[in-house]
Amino acid sequence: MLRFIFRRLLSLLPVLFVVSVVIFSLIHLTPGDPARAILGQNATNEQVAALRESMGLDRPLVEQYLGWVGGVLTGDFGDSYFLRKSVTEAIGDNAVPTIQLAVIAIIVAIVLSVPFGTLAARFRGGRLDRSVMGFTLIGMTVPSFVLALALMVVFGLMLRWLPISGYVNPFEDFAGGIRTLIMPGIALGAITAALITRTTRAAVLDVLNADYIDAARSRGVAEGRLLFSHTLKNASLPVLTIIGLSLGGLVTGAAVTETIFNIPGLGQLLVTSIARRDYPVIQGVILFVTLIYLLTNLLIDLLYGIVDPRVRVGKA
Amino acid sequence: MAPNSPATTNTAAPSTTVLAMQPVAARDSLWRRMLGNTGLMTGIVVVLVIFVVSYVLPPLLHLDPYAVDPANRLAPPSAAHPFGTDNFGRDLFARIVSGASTSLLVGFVVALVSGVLGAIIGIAAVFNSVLDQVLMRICDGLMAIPAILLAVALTAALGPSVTNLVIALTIVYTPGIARLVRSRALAVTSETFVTASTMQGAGMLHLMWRHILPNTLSVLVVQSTFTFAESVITEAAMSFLGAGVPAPQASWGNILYDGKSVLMQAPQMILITSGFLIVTVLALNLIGDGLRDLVDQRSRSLVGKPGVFARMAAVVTPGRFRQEVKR
Amino acid sequence: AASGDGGDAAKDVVNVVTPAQPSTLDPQISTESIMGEITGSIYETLVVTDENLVPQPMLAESFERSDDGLEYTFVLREGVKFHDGSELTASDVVDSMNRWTRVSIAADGAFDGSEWTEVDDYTVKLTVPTASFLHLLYLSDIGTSYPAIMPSEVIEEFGDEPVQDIVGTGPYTLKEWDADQRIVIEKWDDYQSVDAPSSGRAGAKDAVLNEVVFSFVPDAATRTMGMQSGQYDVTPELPFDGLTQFQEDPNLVLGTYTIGPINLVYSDRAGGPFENVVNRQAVNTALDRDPIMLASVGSEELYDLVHHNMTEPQQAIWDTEVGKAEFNAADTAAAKALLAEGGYAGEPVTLLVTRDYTEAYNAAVVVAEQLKGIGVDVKLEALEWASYFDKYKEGRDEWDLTIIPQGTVTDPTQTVGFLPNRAGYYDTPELHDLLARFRAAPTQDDATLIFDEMQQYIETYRPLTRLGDAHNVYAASKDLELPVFNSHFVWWNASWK
Amino acid sequence: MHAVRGVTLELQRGEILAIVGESGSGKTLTARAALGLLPPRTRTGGRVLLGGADVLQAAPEALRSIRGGEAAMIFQEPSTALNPVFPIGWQLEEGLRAHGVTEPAERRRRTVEMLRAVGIPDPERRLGDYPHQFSGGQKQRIVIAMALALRPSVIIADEPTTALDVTVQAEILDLLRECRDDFGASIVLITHNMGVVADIADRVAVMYRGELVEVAPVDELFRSPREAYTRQLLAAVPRLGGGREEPDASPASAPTGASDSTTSTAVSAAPAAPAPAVLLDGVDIEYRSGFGTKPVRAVRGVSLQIARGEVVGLVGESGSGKSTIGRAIGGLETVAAGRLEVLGAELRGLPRRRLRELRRRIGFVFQDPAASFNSFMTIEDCVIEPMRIHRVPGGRSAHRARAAELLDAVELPGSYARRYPFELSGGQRQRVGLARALALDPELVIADEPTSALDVSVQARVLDIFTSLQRELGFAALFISHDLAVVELLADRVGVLQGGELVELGATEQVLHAPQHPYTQQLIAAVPVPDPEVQRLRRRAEDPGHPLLDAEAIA
Ligand SMILES: Nc1ncnc2c1ncn2[C@@H]1O[C@H](COP(=O)(O)OP(=O)(O)OP(=O)(O)O)[C@@H](O)[C@H]1O
Ligand SMILES: Nc1ncnc2c1ncn2[C@@H]1O[C@H](COP(=O)(O)OP(=O)(O)OP(=O)(O)O)[C@@H](O)[C@H]1O
Ligand SMILES: [Mg+2]
Ligand SMILES: [Mg+2]
Repeated sequence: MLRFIFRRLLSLLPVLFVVSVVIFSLIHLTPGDPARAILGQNATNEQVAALRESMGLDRPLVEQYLGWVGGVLTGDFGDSYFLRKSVTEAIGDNAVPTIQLAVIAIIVAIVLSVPFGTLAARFRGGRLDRSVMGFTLIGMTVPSFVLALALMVVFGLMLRWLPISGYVNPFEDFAGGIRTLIMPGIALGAITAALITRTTRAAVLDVLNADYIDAARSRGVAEGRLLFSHTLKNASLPVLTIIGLSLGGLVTGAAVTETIFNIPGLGQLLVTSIARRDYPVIQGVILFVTLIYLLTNLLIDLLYGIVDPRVRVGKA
Repeated sequence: MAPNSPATTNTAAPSTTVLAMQPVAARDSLWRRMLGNTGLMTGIVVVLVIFVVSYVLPPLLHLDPYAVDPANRLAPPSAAHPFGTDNFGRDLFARIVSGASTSLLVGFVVALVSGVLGAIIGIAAVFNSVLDQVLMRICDGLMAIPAILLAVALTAALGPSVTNLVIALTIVYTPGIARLVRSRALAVTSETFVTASTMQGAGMLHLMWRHILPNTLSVLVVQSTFTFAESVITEAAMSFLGAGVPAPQASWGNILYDGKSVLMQAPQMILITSGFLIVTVLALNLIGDGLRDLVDQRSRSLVGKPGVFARMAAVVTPGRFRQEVKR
Repeated sequence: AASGDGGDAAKDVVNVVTPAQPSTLDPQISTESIMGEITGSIYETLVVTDENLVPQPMLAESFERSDDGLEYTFVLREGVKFHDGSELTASDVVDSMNRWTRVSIAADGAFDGSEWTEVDDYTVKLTVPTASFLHLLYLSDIGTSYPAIMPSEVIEEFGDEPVQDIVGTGPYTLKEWDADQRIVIEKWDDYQSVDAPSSGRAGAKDAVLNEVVFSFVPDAATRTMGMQSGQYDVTPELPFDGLTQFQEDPNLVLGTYTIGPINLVYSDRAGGPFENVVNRQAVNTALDRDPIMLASVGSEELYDLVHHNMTEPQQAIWDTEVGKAEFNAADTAAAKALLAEGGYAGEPVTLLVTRDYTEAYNAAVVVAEQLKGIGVDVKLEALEWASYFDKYKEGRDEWDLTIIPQGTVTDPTQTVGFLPNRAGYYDTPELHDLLARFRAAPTQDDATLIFDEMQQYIETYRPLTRLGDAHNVYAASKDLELPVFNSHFVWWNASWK
Repeated sequence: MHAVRGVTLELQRGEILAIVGESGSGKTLTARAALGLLPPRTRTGGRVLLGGADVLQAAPEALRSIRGGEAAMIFQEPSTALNPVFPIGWQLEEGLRAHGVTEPAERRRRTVEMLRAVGIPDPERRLGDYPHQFSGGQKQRIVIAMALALRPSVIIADEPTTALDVTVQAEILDLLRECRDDFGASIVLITHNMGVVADIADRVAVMYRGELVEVAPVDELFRSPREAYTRQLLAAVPRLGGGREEPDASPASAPTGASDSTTSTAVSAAPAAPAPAVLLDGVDIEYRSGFGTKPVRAVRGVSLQIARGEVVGLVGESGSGKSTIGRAIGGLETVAAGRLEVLGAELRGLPRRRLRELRRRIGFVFQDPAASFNSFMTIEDCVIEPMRIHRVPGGRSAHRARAAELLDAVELPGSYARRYPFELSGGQRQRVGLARALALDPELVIADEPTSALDVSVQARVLDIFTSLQRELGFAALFISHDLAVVELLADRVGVLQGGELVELGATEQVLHAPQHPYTQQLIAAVPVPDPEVQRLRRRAEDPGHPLLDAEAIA
């Protein structure tokens, strides 16, 4: 077990290395110039060239890469061009709201979708199933920005219950923080919830007709327990996977929602950094996100073995 | 534990009286089973209609999705413009109808390609732990690369085109599907019937295709339809950045995106387009669910009445289907 | 608390919402208008304009121009303090102004060869190689890359790179900069006001508001809704369609101000169709500007059509009849004839545009349609800003037309058509000659005469076609007294009613 | 199509009613109907009264308390009746929890006791194990434990002892009897083992093609069966001591192996003969499961040789490693120590391609037929599958013809070809498994209890076919079975396995009639005789019952 985890953790290194190379090349492949972004559209070429030189952007790519990787290995991810702080700080600051948001969204999603997905599968074709499926259909197809705007109009403008945008850290001001996180949490959670609900339903349908369910029923196990404990565990591999993926996706995929609700999260940071070619931040954030993906997926892989004893990931 | 029916103790404990049971025989031919599956048929019909409409109507009605008329921008629905106009005064009906082909194309190709690739990767991964490690790490890495960056870089390298967009979106969606399929496949490979097939000397391909794939179909279908919807929407975000569908060309995603900034003035842009998208995705869902029912006879729960399609077919070809309809 | 509801308790805070933070607050370097909006009350300059656009002293107590126009003398006010507590002296001014001459775009050209020297602790002297009306104009203009005065220590520290220590002499100080979130400026209690009535940017600055909070909200819909809900009090830019939407809102006061011209720029790349001036003229003749501008800004109230190369508010100074008759011909038949004459044979034409500026993109869509109408095979290429700008600057061979919005400028030499290193690359000796003559015009009147000639140059060479001038909609809470001058809010004169 | 038609049955309190009948005659469906557990897509008519309440109409809540509480069912196929992702202890406790045993310690205690009662060794440790870690017979006993743990007043046992060796079977039958005697439970026992019927039943119901043809007290039925089908059934019962049909007809190539009658001597391969079909030499097999758990050594030092064309029977205690040996020969388990050669190839380190090629020549019948079919494939497809895999010439139509032929050989009507595995009865599925194993004319057949779910008449016919095919094709076979009579009928030699070790190996005659090892002797003594009177006498002669449920009874 420990050896497996250790091996997996070791295997993160080559992945991070490859990702860093890919990201570095991708970034430098894209047109656009941070120096020009800093100086604005009226800057002369000489000014831009001078700034590029002082930022080290005129050096050969390999040299720039090695310099960056060298820094990363010593824990120095460089400084942002625009944020007046180091990349580590920037990620640290922006990860907090993102993670809070992701956690809220994923909790909302799980709490809603796993039970509803399971019930929908159980009563397949029935009224409950159809309405749940209808909702998930909307959750899946309505773009998150539309949902976000609709929420804003209703709760921010018409009812005036919640602030339109902005972010307050709930650890500093709990009520205020929660108020700012509710709408983005719902907007983000909705699409995730739709996906998890559908996946749960599909996975539960796969096992619902198994004989062991009938057998457990014959022993008088209550339908609810039968569904939520017996069936669900058999169906949980895909469900766990989709939850893991969504969690990872929420960290980056939240960009649209974060932008709309103006939450200073990683997604927004990444998007704005890409727009203004803030190389160190882009690289740092992507490495961070890669790490998150790798770790959640490692966790999920471990959970597979716990949930389904027949599955042994990473063994021949 | 005492039996709780003391009164009847000595008479009958269980007494089976005149029991008759009729398992309903499966409908035989694939074609009949499809006809019997109303959801599947509805889905197919709807998708066909949308396809036909998007490819046939524009030339037929001489729809011009590009004709601008700024004086008439954001007009509500009227006789001249049944869906109203967009922020350039272009006819929304023409744009939605002709945008359908682009969106459907992008959505279908991405959903299909990433579905197929994801299924292959996910299933292949369960056969070999080294391969699994390599493939899954690659997927993890790919998942972290943001779609925007990929789009911008691809456009820079290859120029904007729908193909590049499809490539970028496929790269973005495949890893997730692969992981999901893998999770189901992992459980399936430990089933005895897979061992049984192995024991008959089945090769990897056979196992993948005949045993594991059908069993992962359910999650695959969910994920693919989701990918369809997502790529239709994401397509717009990418086009916004210059990757993908060239600017004035209509696509549902573009219309949604344009509609966002005039949500208050012209809600119909988002409402109508979303409506179309929902119907399409619904149809795809029906097809997906139906396909799943075709392979998985066991979970098919609805019996009895033949669907409308079976009845219609019975009317058209009376001899062949009468028997079934009666039953 | 900064992003509160506008607050009844603290009616001395104003919440401003804008799309993006400035990349730097260095007033001498940055060309972003939001920088000017924020730093305008932090930094001060030697001279500023009053409401009649006449230069008045600010940090200078008085100033004087020699008769030959080659020498300016500025006597500084005594006892003016920087936010860091140090006192303003001539050396600070000299260092600041010399740096400005080096790093600022605005000074480029007009201040070539000029030199600032310290006469005594409170007197500085500017010597210029040729007399020009431009000098005072630039010294008093506060918008982008303006001649703000900062302490010598700061300049020493940062040299020609963007400064990070924001230390000025104005009535507000930078209190907080939460990257990508907000910038807060705060009233500075030690401010030394001029003893003269307030007029334009000149005169007394008795700040009332305690704090101005600039929040950066990238999404337009969010900004609008934030304004509607009262979460924000002021926004310098509503989306264009906001005008019709909010005209009836009882809580908001709307206004417009010119943000600048939208130009269609031609690339004269070798082998391209627009290498030939006839084809450029053809396009110019073909365009029907009203629909273009209507699509661009969404409302007839938000654009004007100006036939010459300056924006509408400057009409008083720069008016010219040149080109007026031919302007906005919208004559497709003539255009087709011109195209035939120019030998355009239907080769594909790339119209480069960015979606990050809606007004440009929207105009481009209509322009493309109109060009198709005269038989030009236009392909629209819409890129995100950084890629767009890279291509616009470095990839001149990859596009034929581009539509680019421009901010308001102080004088014609700053407009795209007269920038030899920009846009269509019409870097001809004739242009240089014109520019040199223009810059050497000692007075405004002399310059106005040359402007006719310059305008004629545009008409003849057609490096660009002017589409129209866009106006921004700003909105403010109706409870707020908020003067606007020269497209900028005057924060020290703002107060809650 | 009617699966069950007009069945009327009554069960008295404290009575043991045996239902026998042809495979596929509707026994399981009838039993399931008693609890209202019908497969999807069935239509029912009639009534099922359980203690006065109609199960088919009952409200869900009432149904729930009936299920498990008043009536419990032991499912025919244990492998599919156990949830693979829960430890068996948890699953056992689930039933108790559902019926109001709230105290966790109490639940655990009863669980452990029940497991001990059904003879699972070391129950405390195995509570946390998952179903796949148990042998077929152990799973079956766990399922029995589950049903009995609830002390239901009606027990419906659907072939509860098919996977059990005779000694364990005897213990389970004792257990059932105890349930009746001590708690007054009524028992419906579905079985095809006439010995069991004779041993335990009070009354017998005979089903044929979905209809009840005869109900009679057990003595009467055995003495003077009324219906023709019943007579036929009784006549088909194989009896231990009946010997092989043609004892001397063993193929010439088969060495009688008389020298291997004891385990200690190592197998000495016949020098002149071609490589034996199977050669095990000091084989150890281990199961490893879970991170950091101790490996289970299921097979220890087994040496065994199967010559070409020879049928070796493997009998032994449930959980002694029979299936494990079978799986190892098929290359499904790796050998921890020793040498294992199959059809001349050393399995260890055999490249995948070669292994596949080898498997083409092996037919394998799995112990649990239900789990070994993909429920997405029709049974025709299942039978065709090996032909497809190995691209047997002739194309689809030839494959289908061959499948029809095979299905016919195992007594399945052609109309079943388009059915799905879950639409078959247990015995029918088992026959499909056999058909599939024979599809490619294998050189070696590993049959893991291939007839355990078949009634005697069908079994007789299937065995007939098996032997004639075997004679015709000359394949070697490892025949794992609990039914000593069947083994006697088929095998040239018999190996006896206990606790993972081969305790006896020799010619069938010798092992079954002159057993050397005490375990073998015990085994043979325990075989029930299909005659109620004889059984009663035998039982009386034995010790008067070792109350397995004693510990339980005190509680
Ligand atoms: N789900 C189903 N759908 C259709 N037919 C079924 C289904 N289940 C069982 N049958 C059919 O019903 C008949 C009775 O099945 P049942 O399982 O009761 O047989 P059985 O008497 O228990 O046989 P066995 O001894 O082989 O277990 C069989 O012919 C079988 O093919
Ligand atoms: N996957 C596994 N992990 C751990 N132990 C196992 C596993 N499979 C089987 N065993 C154990 O190995 C032993 C032998 O099992 P096997 O299936 O070979 O028994 P068997 O002789 O076929 O018994 P039966 O007659 O009951 O089918 C049993 O004690 C069982 O508990
Ligand atoms: Mg049965
Ligand atoms: Mg076994």
